[in-house]
Amino acid sequence: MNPGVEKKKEMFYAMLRIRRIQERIESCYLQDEMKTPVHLYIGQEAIAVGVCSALKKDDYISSNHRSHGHYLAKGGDLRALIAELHCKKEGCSKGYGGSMHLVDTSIGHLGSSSIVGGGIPIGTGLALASKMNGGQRVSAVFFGDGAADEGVLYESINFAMLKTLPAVYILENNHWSVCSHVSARKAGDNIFHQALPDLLMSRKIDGNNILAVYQAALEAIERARRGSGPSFLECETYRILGHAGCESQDPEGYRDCAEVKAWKKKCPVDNFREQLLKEKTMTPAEITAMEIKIEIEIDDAFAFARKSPLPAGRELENHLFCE
Amino acid sequence: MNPGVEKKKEMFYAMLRIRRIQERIESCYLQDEMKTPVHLYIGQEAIAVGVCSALKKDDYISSNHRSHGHYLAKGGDLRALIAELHCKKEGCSKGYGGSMHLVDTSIGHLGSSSIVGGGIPIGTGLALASKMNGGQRVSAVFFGDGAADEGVLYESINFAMLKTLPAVYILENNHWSVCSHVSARKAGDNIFHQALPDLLMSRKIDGNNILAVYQAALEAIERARRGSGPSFLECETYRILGHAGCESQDPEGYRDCAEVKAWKKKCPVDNFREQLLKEKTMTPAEITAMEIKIEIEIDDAFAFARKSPLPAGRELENHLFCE
Amino acid sequence: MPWSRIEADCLEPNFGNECEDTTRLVSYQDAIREGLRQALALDPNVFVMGQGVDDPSGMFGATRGLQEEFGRDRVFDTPLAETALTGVAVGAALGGKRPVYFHNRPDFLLLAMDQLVNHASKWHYMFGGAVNVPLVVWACIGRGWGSAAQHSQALQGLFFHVPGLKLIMPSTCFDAKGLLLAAIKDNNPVLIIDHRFNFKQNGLVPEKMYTLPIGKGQIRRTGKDVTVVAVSHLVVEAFQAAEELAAQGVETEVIDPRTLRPLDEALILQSVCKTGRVVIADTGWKTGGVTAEIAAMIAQKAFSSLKAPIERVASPDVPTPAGFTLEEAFYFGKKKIKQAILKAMNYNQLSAKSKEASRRCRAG
Amino acid sequence: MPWSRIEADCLEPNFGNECEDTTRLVSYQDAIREGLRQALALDPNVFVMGQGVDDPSGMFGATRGLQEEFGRDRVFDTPLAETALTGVAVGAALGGKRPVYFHNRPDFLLLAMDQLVNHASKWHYMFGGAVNVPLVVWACIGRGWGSAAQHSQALQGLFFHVPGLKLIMPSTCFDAKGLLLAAIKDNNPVLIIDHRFNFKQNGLVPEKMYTLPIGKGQIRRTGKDVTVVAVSHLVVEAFQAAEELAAQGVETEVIDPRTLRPLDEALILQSVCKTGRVVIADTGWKTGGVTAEIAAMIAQKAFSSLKAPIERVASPDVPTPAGFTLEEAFYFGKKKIKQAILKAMNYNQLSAKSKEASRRCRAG
Ligand SMILES: Cc1ncc(C[n+]2csc(CCOP(=O)(O)OP(=O)(O)O)c2C)c(N)n1
Ligand SMILES: Cc1ncc(C[n+]2csc(CCOP(=O)(O)OP(=O)(O)O)c2C)c(N)n1
Ligand SMILES: [Mg+2]
Ligand SMILES: [Mg+2]
Repeated sequence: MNPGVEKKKEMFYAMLRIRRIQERIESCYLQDEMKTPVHLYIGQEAIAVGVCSALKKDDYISSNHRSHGHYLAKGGDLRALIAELHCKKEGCSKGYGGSMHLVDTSIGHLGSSSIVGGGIPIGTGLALASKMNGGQRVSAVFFGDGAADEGVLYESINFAMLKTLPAVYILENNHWSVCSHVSARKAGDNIFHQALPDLLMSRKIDGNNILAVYQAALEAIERARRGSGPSFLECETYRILGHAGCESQDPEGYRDCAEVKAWKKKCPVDNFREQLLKEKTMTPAEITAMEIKIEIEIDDAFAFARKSPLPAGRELENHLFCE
Repeated sequence: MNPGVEKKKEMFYAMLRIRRIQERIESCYLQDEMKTPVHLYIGQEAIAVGVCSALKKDDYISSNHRSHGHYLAKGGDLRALIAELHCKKEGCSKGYGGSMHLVDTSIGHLGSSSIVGGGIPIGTGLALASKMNGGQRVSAVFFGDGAADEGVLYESINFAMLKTLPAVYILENNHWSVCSHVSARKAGDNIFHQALPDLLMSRKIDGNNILAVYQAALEAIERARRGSGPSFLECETYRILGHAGCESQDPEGYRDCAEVKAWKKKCPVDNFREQLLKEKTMTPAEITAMEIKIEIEIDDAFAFARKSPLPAGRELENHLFCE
Repeated sequence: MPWSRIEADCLEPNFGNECEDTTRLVSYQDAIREGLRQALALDPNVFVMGQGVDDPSGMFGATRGLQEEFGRDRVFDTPLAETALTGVAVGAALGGKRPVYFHNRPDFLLLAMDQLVNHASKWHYMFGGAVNVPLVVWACIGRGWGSAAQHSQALQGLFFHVPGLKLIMPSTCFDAKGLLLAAIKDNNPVLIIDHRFNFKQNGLVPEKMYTLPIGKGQIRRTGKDVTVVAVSHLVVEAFQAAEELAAQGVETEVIDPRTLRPLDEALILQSVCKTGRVVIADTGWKTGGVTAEIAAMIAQKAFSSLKAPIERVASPDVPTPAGFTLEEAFYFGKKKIKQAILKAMNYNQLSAKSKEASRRCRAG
Repeated sequence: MPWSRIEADCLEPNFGNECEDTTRLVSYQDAIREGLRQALALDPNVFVMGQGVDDPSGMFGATRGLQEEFGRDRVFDTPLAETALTGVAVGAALGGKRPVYFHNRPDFLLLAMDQLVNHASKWHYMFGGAVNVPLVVWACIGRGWGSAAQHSQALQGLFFHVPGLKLIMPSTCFDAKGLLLAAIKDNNPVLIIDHRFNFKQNGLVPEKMYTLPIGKGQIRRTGKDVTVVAVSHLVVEAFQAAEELAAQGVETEVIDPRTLRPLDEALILQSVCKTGRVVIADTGWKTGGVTAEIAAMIAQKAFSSLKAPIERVASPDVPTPAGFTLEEAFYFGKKKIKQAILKAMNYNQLSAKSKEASRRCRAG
């Protein structure tokens, strides 16, 4: 199914926007105004955008330390994100969370965990809550290949299959967990691909191909809403930058430069741009307009963040409990 | 491969012996001299005996709360077991462990855990130690269908495959975890059967058929010793008695009497006896002789246990640390 | 085999301080079950999950019959996957539900620590208050019949240390129901650690739905000579010790904190100010446990009121042994509490001061 | 981004009490690495495992180069499966090996609690001494740069409560090496909780292999007026506070317990007997944490020596916030320790006693 011109443009715009935001964060990061460990999403944009473009606003997402892409793709507020990176009061988590702990309840994002795998059962629980309420809200659970090492994934998927929950598990296999290659951690293919298809729909997708991700996500989401249970989408991709911080902060020597180079060529944003231009879905002028619009929005968000007040030390004990 | 007459007799003897020991424990249990929660192995004897008959003395086993069968099949000292059930000083764990915590280092049994799934990674670690020492000792890891719910199984098997460890995972699927049927906990078939065969040899076996278990175990153990990595043996069986204690203590109403009845007919000891008689591997007189020998041994063990002194209260703080 | 079944065969002591408006005697298990039933009936978002909540034995009877009444969607068994299922409960709570997760024994909570400590108890704070986790986790301490090291741990000392987690340890049928309902009503994660010995009791429990404040203790017996702060089923032991010592002319005040976090410090301090002598009794290990915090708190905030060192009665710092002779040495109750009370009573500040000072400073 | 890298750019204070036989200045990371190298070289059963032990960053540098030297079988990366891998380490230890498992942050140990608390620390006891688990687990507390609630917990208060587990928290380069080697040599499970701030230091470390006794503290500074017991990197803060206060005529004794379990009670009590005033400083949460136990222990065993309430300086009872302004309010060091010392010094027992007694008993 072809998503149609408008949807394609939207998706391209969303990817481009996430990319530019990540780049801006990266370019400012060494100024030390964002005093929080950032895990940039550059190179993986097609996954968050592909999946979230197939979700509705009140569907749930669960996210991890590499959190910006999911938050933005789902529609999270940009100003609140940038303010959070500056640990400001108007940040989405009021400065208590930082880059790894984003939240935006208005779009079904109930908070990201920086414990690898920690969000997986929580996303499963959101699917359970949804099912108890009729099952119309889908829970999309994003996690990395590192998280797939954790037994909680197995436990969660078993539970989702057992209760036929409306959950979509999205493994972003970017091949690395910090400086550990997936082959140092995982034996063979992901075993969930071998589950019975009626219990778990499973797909292995080119995670740098937005249309492939979107297509698979549509299928999985439709299945979930129909009440047929969970899906598992493994999206092959690559972490172009280092684990945390900006490119220059990546330690040397743990991976092959050629590998990085090769993957840079598979850039999901560039490739989709080329495709859209080639098939004449968009003109270069349209893209330029997008770039300008995005830049203005980013400038605004950074300005907003810089102006936003800092939380005061005496607020330290706020928010421990909810009344 | 036919195991040969002597081996068959040995295996029958081992099963019969475990059965008679379990029965004796059951018959005495309400006298309240064994003040420890016993989880009887009745109906599952073919698994422990089938596997342990294929192991060498210095191979490792890991066990769980349903521990008597593994301990005895591997060659654990009977007197020390019965004394432990009486919480006596000459018990295998000196009365500190009770029924769920058996140990006999002379036969590669380094202690059983009563945390469901707790022994699985420990058995994996024993396989790692073995591999580091040349890989000639195999680690056989026994656990139930309840333990297969735990993510630690997934993590452990992944690690064993990754490091091609000499481990054999033996899932004793007796269909129940306390009063929960496996279908209330598990969606579909055990996913490890779908692993790549060169990473994980996987078999589903009739766990009440001693020869089938023995055969599969031989294969798995041979594979482990050859350095080809782990195996996963799912043995279908049934917990004839209640979860803990004796038959009369099983709560009513959680399972179908007909189910229990049908499985009682598949008794691994009875069926093997019949087979051996039919194929004339053994005579009824030989079996009678076995029964007598076993009874004498059991009497002796109970007498030993009753005579054994109790640990004194002032020894409470012993054994916290090893010098 | 007394291991898995308990009979509610004794009456709670008459503490004389609660539940004046009823004469209805209810067993501990029924008090909890009634609370659950009322919560399930009142709020469609409440649900009950856990290994064996639909068993015939029904979690010491506390969940018996609930599945039949409320259906399999609202009362359900779970896989043995404590890590994930705790996270599932957290997620369901975030999704607007009010899960009550029966975990059976605290020992198994060690598998759920990441979700309880890293997630549930931090979620509200970590997002600046944007979200909250109305979750109740329940576990019941095992004891006796060789339950041994992995099936009888009183782990409140661990959870007590965790900010963002409320911790309740009831001791009466009345409290068991009222605090359970308060926990379900609370918008934060609440851990209830119960004790199987509590399930022996019958007590007065009103039929109506009621909640008790989380963070308020209760004086179980008034006395002017010495204060005993006792936790969970030790309240009864302390009460009996106090009654027996009254014959010897020692008037013991028995305080039941009921909730450990938040702790009713004011109630404890007020009593200590009056008595100047303190015994703290908890079922957990001594070192780094609940008695340590309460003792340290009193020693700081009521420093000048103290007439004797604070006595801590707690489990020895070893795993629980299986053997009954060893168990006997491990567990304690009335007798040891009495000894501690007498020790506190017999301490003579001035004479001890000079003696100790001379001894220590010679050594030093 | 100061988050993931630390420079060893300052010298330890001259405590004047260790390592007289060398002038070799070594960074904290190199002290640990040297210990590991020597252990790996000495005993073929020792091996090192953990997420990223073969990274270029090599666990703050502590494991850098070890894989190259000792091979992939003895120094290896692991999957992110903390539960299983801790059990694997336990099993390997039972199989005769001496694993050193680098866990990175204590936060992730919450996933390993079942294996650490239910298994490793009980195994020797539970089998009446038949088996033992010579395991070292290492984790390093994160701090600063918005590490936030799930990446900076000082969780020693949890592990401190567990019988059967030894707990070490070093503060100097000399101790880091000597205690690591002692832990590897020990036949029991030992947890080393380090702190990233320690990695800023350079200190005197002999090249030879040596072990330090587990259970022996160290006086870092002698003084007669007040005792400060400080844990891990707070030893340096306490020392500096003491030096500054010396100018004001307050002579502070600084005690570094070095190992929390077993705790060198004698050393602490001896000091308290001399000074009568105490401050305890720990990086963990206050309630139910390490300061509680040490305070309760002192309040009981040195009751008659105490001239003032024990001051506890610890982290506020909230999760760590991300924002730096909030972090500033959360974390503490020299300044707060100084304040606590002065508070303890300025307490006047007699006047306080009458004042408080009258106030309290009016309220009571
Ligand atoms: C349970 C746990 N273990 C270890 C870490 C440290 N850690 C933080 S991010 C990360 C990498 C995770 O890799 P992956 O899941 O593939 O995500 P990616 O960074 O590649 O997006 C690690 C190991 C953690 N946060 N939580
Ligand atoms: C982690 C954990 N969860 C729950 C329990 C309680 N429990 C003890 S034995 C048991 C049944 C386990 O079933 P299974 O693994 O199939 O073994 P079986 O009893 O059938 O032999 C349960 C749930 C436990 N001991 N540990
Ligand atoms: Mg990755
Ligand atoms: Mg079973």
